[in-house]
Amino acid sequence: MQPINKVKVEFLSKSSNEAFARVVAASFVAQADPSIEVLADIRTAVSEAVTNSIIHGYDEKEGIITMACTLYPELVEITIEDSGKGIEDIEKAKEPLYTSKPELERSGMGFTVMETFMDTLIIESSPGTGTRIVMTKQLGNG
Amino acid sequence: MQPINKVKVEFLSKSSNEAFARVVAASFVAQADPSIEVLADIRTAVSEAVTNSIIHGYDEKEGIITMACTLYPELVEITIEDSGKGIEDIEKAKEPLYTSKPELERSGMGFTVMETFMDTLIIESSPGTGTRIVMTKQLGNG
Amino acid sequence: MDISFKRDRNTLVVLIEGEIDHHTSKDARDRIDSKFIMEPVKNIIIDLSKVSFMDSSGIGLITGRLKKASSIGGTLAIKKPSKEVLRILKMSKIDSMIELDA
Amino acid sequence: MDISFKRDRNTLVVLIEGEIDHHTSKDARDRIDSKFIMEPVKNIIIDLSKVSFMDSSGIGLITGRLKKASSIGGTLAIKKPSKEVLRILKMSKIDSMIELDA
Ligand SMILES: Nc1ncnc2c1ncn2[C@@H]1O[C@H](COP(=O)(O)OP(=O)(O)O)[C@@H](O)[C@H]1O
Ligand SMILES: Nc1ncnc2c1ncn2[C@@H]1O[C@H](COP(=O)(O)OP(=O)(O)O)[C@@H](O)[C@H]1O
Repeated sequence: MQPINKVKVEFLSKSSNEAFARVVAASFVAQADPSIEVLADIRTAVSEAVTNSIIHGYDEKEGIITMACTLYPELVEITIEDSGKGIEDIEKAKEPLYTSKPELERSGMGFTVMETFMDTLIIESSPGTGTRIVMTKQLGNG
Repeated sequence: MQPINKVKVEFLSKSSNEAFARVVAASFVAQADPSIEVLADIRTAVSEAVTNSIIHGYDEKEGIITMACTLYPELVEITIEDSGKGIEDIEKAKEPLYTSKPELERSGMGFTVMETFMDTLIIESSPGTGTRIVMTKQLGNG
Repeated sequence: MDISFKRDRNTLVVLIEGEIDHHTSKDARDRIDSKFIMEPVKNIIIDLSKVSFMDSSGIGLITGRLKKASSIGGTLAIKKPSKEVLRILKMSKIDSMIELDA
Repeated sequence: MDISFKRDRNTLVVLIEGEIDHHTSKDARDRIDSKFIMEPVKNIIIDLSKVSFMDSSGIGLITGRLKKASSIGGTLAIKKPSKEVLRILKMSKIDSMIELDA
């Protein structure tokens, strides 16, 4: 399938960029005129993935996060990538309520939210290399 | 001067991305809490530069446009770049009312708007290589 | 961007809502021009009161419609531009060619 | 994000306005906790009616305040979450631990 439009954004792993990333993804997808619910789901999933790169990937130190959004006629694919510390055990990380940072009041629900709010979720990660999240969402207006 | 935050965005030279680029720049700069007037000026200047890359740089064919925004304590620097056909005579291009595309109802006011709305404007271009616009704006809240 | 039309005798009144940039002005141009041909009018009034953003593409849009109206002996006027839109209009000296009711 | 406080007898009522994410929840946590220590209260009510966005950071924020209140024998309740916020809250089963007035 040929993409209709695509964008790639690189930004610093600063927590103020969490809101920025949500705005970027939502205003990109808004071109396809999706429902408000679909846009809200995408904003939330993007927020979770970007926050994870900042807190877990880079341990709140400086790094670069890349977000790519590709729009197809009925679907958007969003990739969020860091070159941070990576995930040892992806299955465990995906479990609801599991968090490696309870001291930061993390709830361990980030991956559960991404899985619930998006249609597909792929986690690619290896310790020392970084993490790449690929999510897709049907836009339901095809 | 150390930047406070920075972002780089790559997107296709589609006219629907003109509005997208404005939103991205404005929501990035909004972190610094500038006045509404400053934000409006930035939105307009970004729109002019991105439109030029689409219409003139790539002759409305497919290409990649890169926008980088760097935030300093009192200033934002915005760079918009294409690998399109480039500008032969930069001085002439900057003249108010000069346009190479009157048939598209271009007004020839793009560079004049950028110069008026931003504090500094640098145009780097060479035929066959592409064009790079660097603009800065004081945020007036330092 | 949304466009709606009203006719007032021999004047076409065009209300533009939303953002005017290169992307939206192509559509605006086509819609205004076909209305201008279809209706028994010679003048155009463009109401900009609902325009939230306009870059220099708007100048081209307005100048282009001014030419259409002039070519059949009509006039073009602008109604209620916001302060920012007025700033762009004045930059191009368009305000010396058309009536500008701010 | 903005936070404002009211005291209703021994309950601290917290009104949060805007977006709750990791960035804003650090600030919210600090401000709620210092108010909770300063005021003669043991219960917390968090009014979410003005929250336009919340991700899972909000779950951590709420669970953390629940622990503070519980530790001195108090309770925590949530008031008026939007449909979307409620969806996130339910996901974490937090609604089985606290009173949720939707
Ligand atoms: N980008 C990442 N880099 C490194 N580790 C990650 C990343 N994303 C998630 N993790 C790991 O997966 C765990 C679960 O993530 P998540 O479900 O989002 O919960 P939370 O963010 O609340 O901890 C995290 O606690 C962390 O150990
Ligand atoms: N990115 C670009 N690539 C190639 N040529 C450009 C570019 N930007 C501007 N130009 C040239 O400079 C001229 C003046 O630009 P501008 O002042 O923005 O007016 P307009 O866009 O209305 O033509 C254009 O007509 C074009 O010939």
